[in-house]
Amino acid sequence: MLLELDNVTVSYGRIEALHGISLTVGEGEIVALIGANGAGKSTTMRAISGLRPVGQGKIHFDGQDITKMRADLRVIRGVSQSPEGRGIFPGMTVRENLEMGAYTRRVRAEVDEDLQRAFDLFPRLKEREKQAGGTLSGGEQQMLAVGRALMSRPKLLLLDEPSMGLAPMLIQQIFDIIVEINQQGTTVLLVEQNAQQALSRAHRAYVLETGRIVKEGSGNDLLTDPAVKDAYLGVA
Amino acid sequence: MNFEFLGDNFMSLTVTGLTQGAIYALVALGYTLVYGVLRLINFAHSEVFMIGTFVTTIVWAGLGFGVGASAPGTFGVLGLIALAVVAAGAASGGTALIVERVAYRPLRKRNAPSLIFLISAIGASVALFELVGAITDRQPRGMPSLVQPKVQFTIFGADVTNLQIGIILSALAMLAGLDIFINRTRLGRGVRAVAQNPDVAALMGVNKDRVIMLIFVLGGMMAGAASVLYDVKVGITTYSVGFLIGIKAFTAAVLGGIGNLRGALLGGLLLGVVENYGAGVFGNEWMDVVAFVMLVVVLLFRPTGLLGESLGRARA
Amino acid sequence: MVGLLLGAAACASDDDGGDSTDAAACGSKIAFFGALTGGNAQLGINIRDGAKLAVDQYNKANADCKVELVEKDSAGDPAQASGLATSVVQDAKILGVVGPAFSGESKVANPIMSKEGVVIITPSATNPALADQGDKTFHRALGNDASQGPGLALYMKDVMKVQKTFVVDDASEYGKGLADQVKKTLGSVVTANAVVKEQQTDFGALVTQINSSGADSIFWGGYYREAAPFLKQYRDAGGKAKFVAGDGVKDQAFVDGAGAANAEGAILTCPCVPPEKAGGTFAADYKAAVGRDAGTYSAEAFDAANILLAGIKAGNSTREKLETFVDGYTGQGVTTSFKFQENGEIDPSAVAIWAYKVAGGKIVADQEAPKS
Amino acid sequence: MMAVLDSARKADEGRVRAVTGLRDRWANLPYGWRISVLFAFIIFLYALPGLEIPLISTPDTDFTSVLFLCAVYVLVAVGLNVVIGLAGLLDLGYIGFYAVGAYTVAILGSPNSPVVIQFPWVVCVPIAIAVTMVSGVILGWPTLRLRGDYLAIVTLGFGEIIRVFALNSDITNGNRGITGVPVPSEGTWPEWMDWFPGITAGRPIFSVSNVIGFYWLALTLVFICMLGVRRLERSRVGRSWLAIREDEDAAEVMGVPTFKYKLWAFAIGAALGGLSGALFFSKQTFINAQGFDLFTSILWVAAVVIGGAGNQLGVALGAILLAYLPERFREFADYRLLIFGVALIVMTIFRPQGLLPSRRRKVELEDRAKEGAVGE
Amino acid sequence: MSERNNLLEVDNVTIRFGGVTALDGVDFSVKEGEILGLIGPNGAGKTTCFNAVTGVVKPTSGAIRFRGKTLVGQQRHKITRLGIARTFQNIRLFPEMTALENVQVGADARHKTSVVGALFRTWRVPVKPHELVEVDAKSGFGRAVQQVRRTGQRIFGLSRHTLEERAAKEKATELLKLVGIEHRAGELARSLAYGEQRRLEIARALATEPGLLCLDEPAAGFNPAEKESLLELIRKIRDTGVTVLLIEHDMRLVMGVTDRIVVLEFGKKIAEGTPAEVRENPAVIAAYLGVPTDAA
Repeated sequence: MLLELDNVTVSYGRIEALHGISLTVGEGEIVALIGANGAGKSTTMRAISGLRPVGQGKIHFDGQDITKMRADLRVIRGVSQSPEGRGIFPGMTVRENLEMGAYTRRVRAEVDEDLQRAFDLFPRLKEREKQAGGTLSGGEQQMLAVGRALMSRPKLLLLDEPSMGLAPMLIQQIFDIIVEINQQGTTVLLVEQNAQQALSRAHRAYVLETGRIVKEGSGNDLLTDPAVKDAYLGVA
Repeated sequence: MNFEFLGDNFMSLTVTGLTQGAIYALVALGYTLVYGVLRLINFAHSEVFMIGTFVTTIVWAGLGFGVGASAPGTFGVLGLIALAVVAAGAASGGTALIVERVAYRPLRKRNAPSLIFLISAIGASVALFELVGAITDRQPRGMPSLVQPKVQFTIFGADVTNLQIGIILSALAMLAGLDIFINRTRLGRGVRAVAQNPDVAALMGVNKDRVIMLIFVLGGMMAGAASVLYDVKVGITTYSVGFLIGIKAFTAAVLGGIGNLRGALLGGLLLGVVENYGAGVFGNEWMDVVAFVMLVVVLLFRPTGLLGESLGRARA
Repeated sequence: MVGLLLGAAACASDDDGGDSTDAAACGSKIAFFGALTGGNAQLGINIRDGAKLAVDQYNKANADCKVELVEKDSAGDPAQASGLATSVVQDAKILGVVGPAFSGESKVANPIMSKEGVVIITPSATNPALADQGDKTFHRALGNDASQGPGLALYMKDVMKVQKTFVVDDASEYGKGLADQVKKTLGSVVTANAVVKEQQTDFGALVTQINSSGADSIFWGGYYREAAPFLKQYRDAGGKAKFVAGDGVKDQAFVDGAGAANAEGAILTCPCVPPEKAGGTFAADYKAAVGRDAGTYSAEAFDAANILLAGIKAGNSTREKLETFVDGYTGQGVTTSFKFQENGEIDPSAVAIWAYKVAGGKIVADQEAPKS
Repeated sequence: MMAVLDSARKADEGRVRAVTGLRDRWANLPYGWRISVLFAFIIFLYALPGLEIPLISTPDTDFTSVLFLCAVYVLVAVGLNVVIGLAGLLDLGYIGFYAVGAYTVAILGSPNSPVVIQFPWVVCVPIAIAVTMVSGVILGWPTLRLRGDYLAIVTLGFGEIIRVFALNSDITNGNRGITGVPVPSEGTWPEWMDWFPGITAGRPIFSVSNVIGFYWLALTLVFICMLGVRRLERSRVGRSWLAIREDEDAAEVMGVPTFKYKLWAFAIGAALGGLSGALFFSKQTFINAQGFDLFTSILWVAAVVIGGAGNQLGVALGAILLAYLPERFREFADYRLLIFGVALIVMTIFRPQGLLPSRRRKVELEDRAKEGAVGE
Repeated sequence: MSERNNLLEVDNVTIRFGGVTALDGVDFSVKEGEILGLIGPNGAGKTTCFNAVTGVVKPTSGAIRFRGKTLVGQQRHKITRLGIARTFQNIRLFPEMTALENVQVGADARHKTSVVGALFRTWRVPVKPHELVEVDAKSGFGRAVQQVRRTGQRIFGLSRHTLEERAAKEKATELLKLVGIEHRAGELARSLAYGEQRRLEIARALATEPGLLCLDEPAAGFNPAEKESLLELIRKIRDTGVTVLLIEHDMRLVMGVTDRIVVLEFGKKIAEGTPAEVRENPAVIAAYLGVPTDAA
């Protein structure tokens, strides 16, 4: 297993947001995490990437215990996250934002190569190379966030709501790209509101509800599960 | 009020104001860097500057250029100044780093509210200047006049000396260097990233602690350089020298837009110049009043300073 | 009302005195009152050491009947002075005070101590108004600003022959007082004036102002902390006018700070006798006891303490008796001959204003200023 | 090293538990008991100058004067607490109000001021309070719309402007100052007070050389003002201040006119500052620009925060320590401030919630500490 | 459903931040006494719409009217007093005040006592004996003091401050009971559980006596049981005569409780109607539920 969460709890002040989450992500998989607003999906992501301290439980990545590791060191180990709300640096240009993604890497030639790859994936970004990140539209920012996350050549890519605020056309496109990235060898853990899309693309998925995992299974199984349909697909 | 005097000596006041403002600007950088990244008024920065002024005298005295010594040749003087910049930069940078480690880092680890940081900063400031005060018996310390000012040229009736040119140009050069560092290098990008969004910066692999150490050291070095310029210009220092310059530099930083490097430059120069005009018109004793009134007026019309906050994101 | 207060005060000091009549004046105390800490400590330390020397010499000579010197450190702060003054008053053994050192704290402390009869001899507070506060036990062991001012102005006019003077003061009690006196005496010779701030170090606008005024001389009413950087910047900007200042600037730190070349020729006056010209072996004794050369006001403090000690030696064991003694005292000190007037001021004929000159990086005595 | 720190921290936590326990036990005492103890404590405070308690008395300077200074500083802290502790506005130039109050009394009441009106003290003080309130509003009107940190520098500037004005203006007599600041009353101690140590019947109640009268007046004013602020704290006004401090936007949306209440906080803080200034300089009888330096102002803020912003007893304790410790430990003379500075740093690290935290603060800081970043 | 008056009218409102258009000519109205749902995908502009109504942001163009009065340009606290209250998506309580105090702040919006009144307790009102302070001290000094206070109140009456304080406390306690957290009244808001905090926010908003209550994702982070009881609560609130404007993601909740629904996407209104109508609307299905892929 590339990533293993074992009974992880996370608290905000006195409020426990995750009450013991266990999940695994295997090498080469796309795993989706779905659930309602406030169910704890983003908190799970933040615990994995190291932005929130873990109360109890353990996180293993690539055979190593990273529970207490600093966030920036996890990036060097190969965890990269495109955060919720995209987290574009508004005062930096598109190019600088992308270069921030490669902050931990020293070989210039490789970085340039990846920059090229990002521009190939998102030609839109190439057009806006010199523009400040804050002035991009929502969709462009989303592309930039995903592109930036790839710049560190992660083993595991964490995507937090990549479809948020995008037009249906763009949603399709983003998910296509996710699949493409996955096929190139990057493992993906995905948090989505858009359960339909996420489940149809993911190999496996977990359903979160108020800080607990209530269901897991293959993407297709969950897609057809009546309870899931009822709760998250809005089709009664 | 004496507007006639202002009219007659406008350029002359401008030049002296710019010289003064250049020093404000360099000190203001320290406030701006720390504020830009940590949203924290580093009250102890004034003492970081003060330490620099003393280290300069110690270095010079150690090399045989104590009080009353005559200046060596041009290259000797430049050498002494360069050496002082290195030593004062290191000392001030080091002091800033110590302040960060002792007074701020433990609080950051505990996620303390900003008011607590302010108190800790006040404590650090008091401790530093009282320490130096005790060591120096609260006596001013003089130093040799290294640069004998010579008038280089005259614009609109104002004599401009080599000393003034030197101070303004060195300040500009250092500022430009810092600007390039922050805007063009990988480490500088890291600083800006932490300023704009510390969490996401960590997701990019930026070590926040190291960035914070870096900005304290950078700010300290700029204050150290400023302290050398100050020593060359003023020729005397005391343990309490930091307080007023610190307040002025902080005012300059806010004026230009705190968190904004170029804002610090603009704020510093503007403050120096306007202060001098004010002193000319209303009398020297009203200088600080003019400075603060200008600050209030600017903030009323531009609540985030002249150039706005840019190192960090604007707060909602 | 006033009469009532005085009656009460006299009555109180009678009570206090009651305890110590049997033991005569032995074990009496005199107090030093002034700054030993804070930014203005050096002057206070000079004074304390001068007074201490006097007391030590006295105790050596009268080993069986010693007098104790109590130190009251006010940091020069009027706010701290009142509590200290009250504590002086409450210690019935304290008969007299050398100090307070500064004029500001004197305004607070003198009424408190005077009301209870404590004999005050200040060796350094030179504000003229102190003598007019109605403090009966106040004495001043040196000339005040009103005498220094005219003296030094006359020196400027008659000896230096200045034509156009630019007067600067620092708005302090002392600096402004002196500057006002100089302005009054010099009259139309003063072309312009300006005020600087305490702790100001950058004088761009002021230098421009003086340069454009065409003055041939500058009078500085203030302290060396501001004067030194000013003079350096003024000379740096090509200013040539002669620099004159009062005793607040008379300190080696001024020469060092301004740079010897810049300070060369500056005239500094002081209502104090040069220590080397002070009578007897004072200068040598001081150096031996303290380890430094006598500083500004050390000699005055030595004299002030000696006057009090002479009174105690004569058996004046109460504040009231000591006050009578000091009021009637005549004698030669190391600085000048002492005889106090009704208001506590030293006799005008005894006031000596000395002019000092910066020469070769050192402050040396030049000559006594002409008397008005 | 870490072990020492930890054990120190533990010991301190023990102390806090004891204090908290005391507070709970206090709350559980019968009403009559509480009232009685409170009265006894108040009487003890009034009697303090006459008690001559060995370790507490100050050896070098008059103890009653120190007590008076403590009382004045407590008054300052109570006012500053309204601004900082309750409304959450950082005012670094509070000393400006202190100066305005003091100068108003001096100028209107002294026979030696440039404006010879010579109002009696009881007339001067209400005017002084009114003038400082107005100055608070004048300062607050344009600046209270600014964000927190900007407010800090602007208030700092205000404090400095007041000082420079006092130093250079004719109406304040510059640094020569004004002597003969009026005392509250010309009355004398009656016969029946003669038994109290330090009081002599027939001598003036308010005299520079015997401060008991001033101390009792200051203490009385402290109690009145603390009671007044407590009334505000436990009313709609106090709740609005807290809400503003907690979340200004949410407060506004809940119908709190935030600007109005911030202005009130400023004005009330200013009034208390002015009152303390008037009181202190009446005792001193002499006023000049010395003693209004920004440094003191900043120390006040430190005292309020260290004492425990938001808790009246806490800020009072902070103020008392600030006034008392330097006088008690005069033997450390030159190192007093140095020790103070180091103490501030140590305090913020060990006790960020202040010596006597308000219960709210304590919970908040514990939560914040728990949320510290990962991997440290 | 009978024809009812429009309580709130949002008229062609456009809001731009920098270059981004958050709302683009949105038009809708809320009728007196109904529960209106405002739905749409994340980032569709729902919260911006709330912010415009409650005065947090100012519309670039367009008008918002409440009971016929225009709200644009009004100060926020005045809007609250006109009768609009709200909760926040990311809970914004006053964390260091107790639950009771939080609600009291809301209740204060309807009270008048200000600094002078609180300080001097002027404006006395005569009262009946049962409203006087209780004498509960056992004996002695404490009892005497309480007696004196009681006598004082009997002679001078109670101040408006005291009466308002009592009213605020009563109302707050009542509302805490309504949302079901009265047992936590004395706890600091920050130490309440998540669900309790959400409920407390609703109580606080209700305390301002609103005509219109705006709820921003009140069910976020709730489990089905909690959602069920929230549904009950919203109905209960509506039954007390308060009109409700509801942003919510949970479709079941929205469908179950609302009378009408407005759907936003990319800052534009794409549909409006009863839950049943909206559910059938193809544009809504496409936009909000996501386009089903072939795999589905």
